[in-house]
Amino acid sequence: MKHNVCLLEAVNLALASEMRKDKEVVILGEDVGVNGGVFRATANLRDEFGLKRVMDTPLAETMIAGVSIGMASQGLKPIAEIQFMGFIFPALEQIICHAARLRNRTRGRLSCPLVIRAPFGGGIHAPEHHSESTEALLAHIPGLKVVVPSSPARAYGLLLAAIRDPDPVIFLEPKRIYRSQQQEIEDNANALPIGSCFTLREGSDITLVSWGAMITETLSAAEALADEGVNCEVIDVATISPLDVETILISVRKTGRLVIIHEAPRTGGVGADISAIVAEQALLDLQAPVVRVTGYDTVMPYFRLEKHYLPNSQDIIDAVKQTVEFV
Amino acid sequence: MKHNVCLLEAVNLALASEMRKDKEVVILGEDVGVNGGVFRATANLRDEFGLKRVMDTPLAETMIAGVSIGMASQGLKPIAEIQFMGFIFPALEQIICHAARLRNRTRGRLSCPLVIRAPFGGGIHAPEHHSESTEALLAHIPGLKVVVPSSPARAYGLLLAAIRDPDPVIFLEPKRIYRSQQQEIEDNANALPIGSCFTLREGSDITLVSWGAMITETLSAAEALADEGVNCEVIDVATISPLDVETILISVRKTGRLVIIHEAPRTGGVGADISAIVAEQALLDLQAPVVRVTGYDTVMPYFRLEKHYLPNSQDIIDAVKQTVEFV
Amino acid sequence: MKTLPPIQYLDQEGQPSQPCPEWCNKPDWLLRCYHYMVLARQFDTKAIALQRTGQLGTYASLLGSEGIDVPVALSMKPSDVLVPYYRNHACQIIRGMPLEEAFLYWGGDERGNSSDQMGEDFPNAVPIATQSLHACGVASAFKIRNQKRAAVTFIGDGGTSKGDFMEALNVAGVWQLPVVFIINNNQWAISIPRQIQSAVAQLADKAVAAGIPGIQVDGNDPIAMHEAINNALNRAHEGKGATLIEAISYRLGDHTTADDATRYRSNDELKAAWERDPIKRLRNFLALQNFWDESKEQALLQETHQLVQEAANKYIEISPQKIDSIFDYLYAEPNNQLIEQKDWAIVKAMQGGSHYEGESS
Amino acid sequence: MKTLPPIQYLDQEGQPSQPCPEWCNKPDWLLRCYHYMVLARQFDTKAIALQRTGQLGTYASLLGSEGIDVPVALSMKPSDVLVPYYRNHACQIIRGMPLEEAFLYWGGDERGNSSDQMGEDFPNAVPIATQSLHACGVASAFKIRNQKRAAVTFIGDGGTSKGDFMEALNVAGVWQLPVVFIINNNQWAISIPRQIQSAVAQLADKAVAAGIPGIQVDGNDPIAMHEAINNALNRAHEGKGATLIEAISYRLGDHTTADDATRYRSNDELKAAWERDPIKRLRNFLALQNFWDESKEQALLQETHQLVQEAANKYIEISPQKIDSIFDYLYAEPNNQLIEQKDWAIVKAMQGGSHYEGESS
Ligand SMILES: Cc1ncc(C[n+]2csc(CCOP(=O)(O)OP(=O)(O)O)c2C)c(N)n1
Ligand SMILES: Cc1ncc(C[n+]2csc(CCOP(=O)(O)OP(=O)(O)O)c2C)c(N)n1
Ligand SMILES: [Mg+2]
Ligand SMILES: [Mg+2]
Repeated sequence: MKHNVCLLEAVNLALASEMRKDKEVVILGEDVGVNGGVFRATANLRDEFGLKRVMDTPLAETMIAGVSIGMASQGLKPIAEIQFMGFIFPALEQIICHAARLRNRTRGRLSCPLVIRAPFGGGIHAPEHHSESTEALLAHIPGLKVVVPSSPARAYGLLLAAIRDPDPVIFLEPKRIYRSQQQEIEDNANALPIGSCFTLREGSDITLVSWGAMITETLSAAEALADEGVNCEVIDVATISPLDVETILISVRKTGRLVIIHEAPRTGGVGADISAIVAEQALLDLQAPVVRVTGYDTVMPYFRLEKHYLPNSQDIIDAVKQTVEFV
Repeated sequence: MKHNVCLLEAVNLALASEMRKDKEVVILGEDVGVNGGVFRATANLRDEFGLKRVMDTPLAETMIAGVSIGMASQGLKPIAEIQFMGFIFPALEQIICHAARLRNRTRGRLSCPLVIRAPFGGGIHAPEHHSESTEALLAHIPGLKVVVPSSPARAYGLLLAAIRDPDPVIFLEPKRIYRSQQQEIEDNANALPIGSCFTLREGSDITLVSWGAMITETLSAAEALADEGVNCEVIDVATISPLDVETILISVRKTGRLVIIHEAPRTGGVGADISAIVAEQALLDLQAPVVRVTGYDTVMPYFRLEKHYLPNSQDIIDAVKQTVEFV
Repeated sequence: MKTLPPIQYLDQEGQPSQPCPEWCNKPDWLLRCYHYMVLARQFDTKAIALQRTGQLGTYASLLGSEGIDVPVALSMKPSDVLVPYYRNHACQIIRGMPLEEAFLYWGGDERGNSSDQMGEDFPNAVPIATQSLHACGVASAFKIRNQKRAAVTFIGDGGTSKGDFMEALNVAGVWQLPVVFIINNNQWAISIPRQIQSAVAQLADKAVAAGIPGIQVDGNDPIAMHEAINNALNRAHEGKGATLIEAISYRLGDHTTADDATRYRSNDELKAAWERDPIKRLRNFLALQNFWDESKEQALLQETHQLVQEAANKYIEISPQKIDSIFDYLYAEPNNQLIEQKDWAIVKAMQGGSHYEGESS
Repeated sequence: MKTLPPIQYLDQEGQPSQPCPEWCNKPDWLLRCYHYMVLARQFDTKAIALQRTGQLGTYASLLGSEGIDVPVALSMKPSDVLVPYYRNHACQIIRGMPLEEAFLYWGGDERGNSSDQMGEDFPNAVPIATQSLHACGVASAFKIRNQKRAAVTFIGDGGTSKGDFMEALNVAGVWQLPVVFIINNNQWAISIPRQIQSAVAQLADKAVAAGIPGIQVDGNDPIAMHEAINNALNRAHEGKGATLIEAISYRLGDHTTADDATRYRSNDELKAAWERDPIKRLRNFLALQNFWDESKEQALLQETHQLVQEAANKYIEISPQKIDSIFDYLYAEPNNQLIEQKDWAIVKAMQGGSHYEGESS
């Protein structure tokens, strides 16, 4: 069956689809039940799957993570919602010390097939702590996978893959584009691969690498640049960890130029990793220094000034021009 | 007065010195009182400064961080000890959401002059969770400073600076070298600057950048390489955040080659940042790709195998040779 | 555990359900309290209107908390410190936060936390329960310095499930800290009703786990709240340690302007809650005591409406912060990277500006 | 809160302080219990000896917890799940963990968590209190699947101050989970005595905050522990929800082999605690019942000593894990970077090996 859906609805579709197929899948989190989630990502699931599979929890993120790990050790496949990524910090001890390690610690005797979903990123004029992009913290933790969809179809396919993954997956949903784009998708239970980039646009002059809501800005920059004769290859990283280094390297070897775009603060962002890997492994192919277009090394400002914090397509265009003009 | 002390004793000396000078300095943490800390970093302080200034806390890291923030908002200068860095995770919500933001959030009306000390790193055959190096998580957080001493003198001087700093400083102590080196230091209350690298050895062939316990391995590699005619410049980053980019760039512009050494997992480590910045800002000066010698993207193994995880001086020597031989 | 009913002096019609304290025979405090309760509600109405017309961000309504926040603010000494959650604008305003700065906060501008009039009070805490520990830290500073001051901190019913709240109670108990914890039990945490948060008989019983006194109070009864907070503050000021007050109220509005409570709760429940409205209750009592009449009511409504309107106008006219402000308050001294990034941001905001030409040095 | 003394059947001399349950007239359970308590203590002695001679890593002694762990393990069904902290080796061994694998864990080898005989039991949790939530998750799975099983989890007295422990009690209460929380209140958290952790009258009262029953038991009295754990497990199996048991014991050894308790506690206190030794107590009771004599004692000591010695020998002979093992269990499927890094590590461990030549591709 085809559905014309936005990213948020695609998430809902994937959840419902997998819950129908697999009785071990359960959902837990704050307001995920009757309310269907503050963004409505879990809308109607409680009605369809009942109280035992869609659980409203007390308000305690540490608990949500810890209980999910216990459930997962028993072979359930919990999907925990953290209401906003800015509230994931209390869950980090459980995620880092246990979810990421249970399989390794027990040499595979126990495992932790869970998904933690959280909306992330800025641009929706939200209150403080509702606009963070701290994916880099999670990407640094061995034992986790970190996935970020940037379109309805990828949200659907990657979420299915995350749920089926035998290991813990952090699934970060760019809330700024939750509703901005409709896409026709088939509710066919087909997963997309975790650990692979998606090349959204082919080009020969320069490689643009990004993820999440920044893909929208990146694509529109690429569009504008095409009019000026600059052909950008646009890569959606999609899986922040483990990185699909190969696809990026192949592209950069072809174009010789790279701009990386992310919302998170520059220092210690995932962009640093990509930039480092490319320079280390393709130094002689680089025809210009890699440029990172990122958030600043500041706290995300309250929303009146957030547009000054967030990279936009003009920033990307400027960075691309600087890079292609480098000789 | 001169003291011949190890790094651990230098920490103790700095704490005592500043507590004598500044009545607002207080210490809190698990076992910091009668016991003087599980490593003895706070030994004898409770006797000298009393119960009100050296506080044994209940066992709760979130609480330790949150209470410290409240104290700091009142102008006290709390020094909180997290017993091992592997137990800092429950404190992250407070550190990230509040310590790092209180000044910014209130436009300077309130501030947060606190220090969080934690022993970190592997190599002492400790149980699980007692050997982590997760400095990159903290370095990614705007509003924090992250400092790592690598000698008794730098421990003394940098800890004094950290306590006097008007903003929150995470002070990570490489426990593997807590007792390995004695140094004559003057207990003269002189601080060393936060935010500056220390060039420990001058050289012209290649730049080695490291911090913490890896400095020992790096220096001994440099020594061995000198015998073979390779002159290494060795830079102790010392302040992980904010990075002293200038000193590193100047050195790399001179040597044209760079090896970065850290214990933490490779992906998302602070080494990625340094590698990226150097390649971005000194691309044309680089005569070889930057090489990172790091921990693997795995959980730190239990101690029987930890030596296979930790970079050692031979690894550094190998990497340097590869780099200097690159043409 | 035997569970007593919440402490109450006025029933929902404003009739004394037990003899009121002496001071209730004089109008002073009661009228001040009523004044601020009405002011708070006017502020709330205006804030929602501003939000609906795109002039304010997501806003957390204070509707139904007036009977808690106003008595608390009136009982606190200026030297005490308020450590709020995000629904204590009434309390903040009485403690000196200018009305326009309250708007400013909800309008997405950090200057809403910056006013000198806020003294040493904490700004709003958005991450649930984190503030409870700050209050303990503030109270620790008071205790270490032998100051006769107290920290007062609020939390929602949902927030009591979060571990750090319990850590705060625990340290306050064992360190005998001068802190008052107030739970605004408005029965809902977004869509989660109180009974889904915890099987504890009453939230006040969470105090047992920390060895501190916990009491349940009718939070729609300002007289009961006054008594409770005063006793707790006295205990704190006298060095007797912490108190937990569970104030029973009802969230009369949506969780925030981003929420739609009709999705998860019944109109009947809401209607019944309006019967317990703290403002109506105090007004009835004032009338009963002959302290109040319709003309005073009209005058008060007009006065408070005007105050709020003027503040809203001021708010709307305040020019935005400069871009510099994103960078200038992060540290006491900015580092080089930050200075460079500030330059980029300023250039980027200029018509036609691009910071990339100068970057690779 | 009225505080009752801990539940006790045997006084410290092993004399009944109240009539013992019926089953104590038969030797079966009592002898099994005694056997394992002695075995556990032999294991402990050996582990400390191995540590002192550099053959084991930092080790957390179980000395003084035998009266808690052994009855718990004997009461649990195989289908129940144990979620230990780091001081429950006695419990783990009885549930099937081979002795040599217990050594292996403390010898710094992950295979100490891997044995099939551990079933679905969790491995040791080093980060304090985190395990309490895993137990709730396991119990949630049982409940969701309508299984008649329970999770049993331990924590120290110090651990009860950490917020996640309270979050666990809370969710166990509100979800009516089949879980038993056992506090091994051994009076010390490293150097921090019980009264510095919390002002709560007794740690069992923390259950009040979650609306679940909490009881205090003499943890040096295996009969009292047996009764308490059995009742709690029955409640759990019957779907009646969670129980908190505070078992009063004493940490007879240092915190771990890395600790020196003489720095912070008195010999007198320690001496008094040895008077309450659970092994001595049960032995006295067994003798009183004519179930035990000196020759049986000698035989048991010899038997357990030998078991432990054999296990230690096995442990010492086990060859280390291959370097591959650092990489092979992180994910079900390793990614490319990991495979590459594994290669580096293997090459690096070879005599003269360097992985750097091949790196920059
Ligand atoms: C740590 C954390 N988790 C989740 C949220 C999202 N959130 C904001 S308010 C709220 C409900 C709070 O309910 P309650 O504590 O009862 O306070 P009320 O809003 O009802 O006054 C939630 C879940 C948050 N702000 N912080
Ligand atoms: C989160 C965390 N913080 C600190 C530590 C360090 N630590 C290990 S054991 C311990 C004391 C625990 O005492 P208690 O809970 O009473 O258990 P006991 O060891 O006495 O059985 C501490 C502080 C830790 N393991 N985890
Ligand atoms: Mg509420
Ligand atoms: Mg203990």
